[in-house]
Amino acid sequence: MSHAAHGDEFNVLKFQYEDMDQQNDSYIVGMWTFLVTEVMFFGMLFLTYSLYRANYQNDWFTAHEQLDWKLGGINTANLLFSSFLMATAVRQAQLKDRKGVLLRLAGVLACAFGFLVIKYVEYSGKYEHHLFPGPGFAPDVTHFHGANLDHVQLFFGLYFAMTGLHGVHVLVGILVIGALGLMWFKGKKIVTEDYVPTELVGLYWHFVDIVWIFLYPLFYLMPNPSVGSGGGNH
Amino acid sequence: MNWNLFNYPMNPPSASNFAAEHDALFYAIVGQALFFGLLTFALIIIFAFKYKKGSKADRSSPVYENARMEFWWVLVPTILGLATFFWSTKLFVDMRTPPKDAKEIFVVGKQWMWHVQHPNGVRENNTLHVPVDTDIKITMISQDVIHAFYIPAFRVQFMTVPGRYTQMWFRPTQVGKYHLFCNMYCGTQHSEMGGSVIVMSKRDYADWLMQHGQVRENLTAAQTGEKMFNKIGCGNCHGAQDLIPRGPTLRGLFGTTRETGDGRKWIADESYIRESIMRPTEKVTKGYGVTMPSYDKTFSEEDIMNLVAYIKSGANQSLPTSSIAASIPGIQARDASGKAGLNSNAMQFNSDTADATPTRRGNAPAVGAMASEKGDQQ
Amino acid sequence: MAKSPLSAVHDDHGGHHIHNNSMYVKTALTLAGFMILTIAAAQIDFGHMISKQYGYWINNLIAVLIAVVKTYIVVLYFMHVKWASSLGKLFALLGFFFIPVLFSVWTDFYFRQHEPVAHWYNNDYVESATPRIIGATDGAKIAPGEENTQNRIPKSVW
Amino acid sequence: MSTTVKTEVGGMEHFHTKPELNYLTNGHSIRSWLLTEDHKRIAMLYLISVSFFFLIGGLAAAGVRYELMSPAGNMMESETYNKLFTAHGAVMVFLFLLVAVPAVLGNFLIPLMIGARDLAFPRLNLLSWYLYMAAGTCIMLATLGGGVDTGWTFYTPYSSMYSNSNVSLTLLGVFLGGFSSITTGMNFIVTIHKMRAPGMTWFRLPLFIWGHYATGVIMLLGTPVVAITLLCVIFERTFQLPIYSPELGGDPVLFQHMFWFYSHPAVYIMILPAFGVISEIMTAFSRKRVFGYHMIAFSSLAIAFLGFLVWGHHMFVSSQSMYQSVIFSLLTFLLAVPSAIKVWNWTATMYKGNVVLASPMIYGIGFQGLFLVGGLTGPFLASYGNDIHLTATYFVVAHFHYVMVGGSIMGFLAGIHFWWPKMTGRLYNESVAKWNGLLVFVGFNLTFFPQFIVGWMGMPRRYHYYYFAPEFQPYHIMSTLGASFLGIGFVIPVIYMVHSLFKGERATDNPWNAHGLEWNTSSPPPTENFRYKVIVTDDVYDYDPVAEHENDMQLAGGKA
Repeated sequence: MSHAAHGDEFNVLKFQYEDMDQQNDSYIVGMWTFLVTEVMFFGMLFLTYSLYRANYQNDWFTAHEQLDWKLGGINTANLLFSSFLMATAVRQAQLKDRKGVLLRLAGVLACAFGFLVIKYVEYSGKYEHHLFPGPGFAPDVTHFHGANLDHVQLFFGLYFAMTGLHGVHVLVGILVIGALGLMWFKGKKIVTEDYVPTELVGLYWHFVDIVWIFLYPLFYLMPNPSVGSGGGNH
Repeated sequence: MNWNLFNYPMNPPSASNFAAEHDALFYAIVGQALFFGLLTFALIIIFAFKYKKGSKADRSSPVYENARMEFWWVLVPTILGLATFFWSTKLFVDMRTPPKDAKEIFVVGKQWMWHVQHPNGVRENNTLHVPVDTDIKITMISQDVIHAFYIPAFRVQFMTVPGRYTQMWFRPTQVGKYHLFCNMYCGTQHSEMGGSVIVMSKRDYADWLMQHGQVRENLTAAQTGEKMFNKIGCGNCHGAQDLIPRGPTLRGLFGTTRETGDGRKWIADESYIRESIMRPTEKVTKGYGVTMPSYDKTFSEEDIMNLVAYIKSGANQSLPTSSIAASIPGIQARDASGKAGLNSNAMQFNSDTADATPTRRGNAPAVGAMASEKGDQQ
Repeated sequence: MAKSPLSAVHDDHGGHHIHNNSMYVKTALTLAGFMILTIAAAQIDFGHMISKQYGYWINNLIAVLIAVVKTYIVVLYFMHVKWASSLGKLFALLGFFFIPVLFSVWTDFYFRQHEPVAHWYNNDYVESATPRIIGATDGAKIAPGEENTQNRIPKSVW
Repeated sequence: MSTTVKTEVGGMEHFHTKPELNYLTNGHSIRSWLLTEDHKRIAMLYLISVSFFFLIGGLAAAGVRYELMSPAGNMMESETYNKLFTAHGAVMVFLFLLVAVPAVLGNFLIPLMIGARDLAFPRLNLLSWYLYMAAGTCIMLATLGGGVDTGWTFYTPYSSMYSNSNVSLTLLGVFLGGFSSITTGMNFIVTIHKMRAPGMTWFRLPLFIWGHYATGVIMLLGTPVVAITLLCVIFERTFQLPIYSPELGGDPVLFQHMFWFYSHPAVYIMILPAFGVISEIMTAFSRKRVFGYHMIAFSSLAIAFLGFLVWGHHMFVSSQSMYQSVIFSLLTFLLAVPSAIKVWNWTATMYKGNVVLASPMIYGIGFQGLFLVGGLTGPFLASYGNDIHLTATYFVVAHFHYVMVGGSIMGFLAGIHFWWPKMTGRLYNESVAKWNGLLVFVGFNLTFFPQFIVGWMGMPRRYHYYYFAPEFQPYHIMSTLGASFLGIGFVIPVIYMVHSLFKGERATDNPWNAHGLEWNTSSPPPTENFRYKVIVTDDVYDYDPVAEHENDMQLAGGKA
């Protein structure tokens, strides 16, 4: 079990740990405990969402028609692909393939930026249509088929809160992945000697993907509660 | 030393039907707490000194784990806890289920006063007059932040929440004057949002309603509601019969089962009516279209309570042709003669609020609470 | 990448495998399949085939179930929980286990409608035919901190 | 005393501080303190900052108490009063109680007790202190720059739409403090799982560690919920993103659900570590293995888990569904059981022990007395029928002060007295400490017992004036009198503790003759905690009161 055989391990092993196994296990468990907090963090918002949506099903359906499910779908595919790239980047890190890792991390970053660009397009569209809640909330009434605009505002409140927080997580992800990529680029031992730091960033990024997996159908693909009308998307 | 300082009661007055049982429960738990508390603390002190280092106590065969003993430690508090739980829950369910024929009083909480409206339309601020030995149901709502309507002597308390009616009930048993508090922190003058509850004999209460009504205004809640009903022109769509296709009649509406277009059914209770005024698009009665505008932002909670009272009062009568006499004896007679009051200033209630506008002030304790309390001395 | 000599080698310590690329590709393809399934399922109105009133909940249920399955796949394969130690598995589960505890708040909102007290919780379930007349759309909303306490809800018009 | 096998380690010398240096003397620059990754130094940083915020919170409490002596208030306006009690609540809860025991004693002792060189993530630990200080700065800025008047519970819609005080800044502070709490919890959990010395099995862990493990779980699962909830209120205030707005159909009561989902378990963040401290002290000063080790350990976990299922008992009159209230009432009664187990197990620990009434033990017994009252007044509030009258009155105020001050702060004081020689290498004046323990106990009871009575009589909490109910006044006067004693009782330890730093006698490695890994290293410990490799071979708490007693008898006989 000992890693004493690796000569340069001391640079990577922190002084509080006995060996690399202990350190790596601690890192992985630590990351998961962090993700537990993230789950609860978003869980509260999903709870609020579910309560209000159950209450205002019809108004929210009308409000959700303002969202473009195609753009959301592109972003879903985008995040899925970046998640895949991240997973293979971890694999390349296990193989100590520096070039492979860098290539894939660059791909992940590109996807993340793409995600934010699409998000920006969506947000600015909402803003132009005065759909941002608050004093400037003045939507074109004809789009809402008589729905209660208060509830529409509530919908957009949660929409901006939840996708916004997710967006912040994507931003943090970009920073972290960028930092990781830089370390790989410079060939720092802390990342090249052991794949676990890359794995940790990967775990975070997959979690960001998971949040979107729920956000997408909940916000963009609502079924129509009204009788007899067709599917969820118009 | 001035022992008069301590010449104060150690428990609140008991003036409602709940007080006796509540106090019994309270003292039962006090008994449990005293028993276990004293026993345990005495043991701690006894052990601390008996087994003090160097004492000659017997220390042979010390015990480190004793499953049987610990089993009892788990079982006894569990059983006692469950017994207390069942008792308190029984009491609580009583407190939460108002009797059907209870007299309903409306309360609106706002920063920082209580508006009270009696069923015959008499209004008061920060005081609540109630007849003794009568079931009273309080239907409450808040106009701004969350408040709590708290009468310690009755052992009742419930929060008023904006956007939703809450209810509580009690039956006063002792004539007298008791504290009324707001018990949910609601802003700067939270501590002065309150006044008193005055429990009167039934006869005095009827008299008070008469006098008070003459001084203030002689419209019942339902009558004020009726006036508003006519003024807005609700009857244009909600006619006396289902002749006009725009809206169903409200005659005999209250308490019936309404069916919406999709086949779901609702009991037309206070909440249903309030919701229909505030958000008319939500539960459209079968056979009608969505034509009614929302009055969400146009009515104050008092207005809506009046409208609800009017529609409610027409449960067995025709609308909107007659004004409804209140159910309190002694008032009915006056109602007949006081019909002219229908034309009196309907802004009365709102002008009440104007003079209660909370203003920044110094330390002098002279806000609405005390002022109205003094004014309403029996 | 299968040409790499290490690709099939199992790392001894910590039980961390190096997996074939095909595993990741398969996982990604499965996820993509589920994504298309979600979008497709949202186009079809399952619910109203079954129940006229509450049928749309079936669509909701399907959407959430697919999301849960996708999460499960991501967690197991991309996040390597399938090969994690039992401790790792425990912590990976912990958050997801606690979500139902959090969601027990629902019981309150569900029970409220069965109260003798007037209720707040209702499904608003109507046909929206004509535009709603907007009496006072929040133009005059008071910013927090601007004006305190008074007249939050406009006074009666009379 | 052979709890460990000491093995000099070869090849690891470069980790070691020089023999004459300990963690306090290993670097004297400000930088070496502010950028330290040493858990012991971070604990000391926490100790200083926590004491500072305790002082601030205490001053606010003093203002509140003196103002309440007169029913019509003669010192300040209502607005000021509201800001003062909010400052007291927010500072005490978020900046003192939630961090005091875990971040000071937990940080210092967890690695020492399990035989590790540091916590698993030292840098995260430092970050947590900085987050905490940022939180403190925000809350202080908000408090001093105008104040907050929402009460520490920040109920919507008052906090989101009506209050025009510095709510957002305070909430930002609480939000940051939440992340400090989360990082601490993560650190504890990972450390306890992965960093135990060889031979330190789960059932050889001191109960202090069990308490902190349970605390960590709560921090991890609860804190994010309240963090995002409060963030939503910030959104609502600053960007007017409606989340709880009742005007738009949002539900303000949902905020209370989310707030108490964390804030009830948060009570256990405050009290579970104190339970751990008391378990250590009871066993060390009874010279006897704690009674029912497994029961206490598991009851900590049971409390942590059940604690998440009872939040609704704060909302019995908040118009939550009455069926839900019944469920919460039942669960709350069940939750009383594990707490009762602990108190009785501690009592039984003293039975046939060899009790040493040193100052930590005085505080420990004080803790037991106060926590008993706090715990036994819980059923009043758990039973719905009673709570409907008592909730939000001074009865509740007294109850949670008995639990939080009587429990958490007494536990904190007891722990500080117990481990002070280990932390600083100095001994404080023992007899002053003992008398002060008594003073705190008496002062505390004088302060808060009258509040039970006045609450039962119906005095609502957060009331500035009560001129309309003069019958409440004598109780408030008693309470204020007691608070003065209590205040003195909190100042005196600061004086003799600080005095001991300069003039105190040097402590030996194990001045209390207690068992446990932390007593096997030097006082103060070196930076790497142990100068040898730790291997645990013996059971936890292997005291032998009988043999010690016989030994004492022989010594006494020899003298005579």
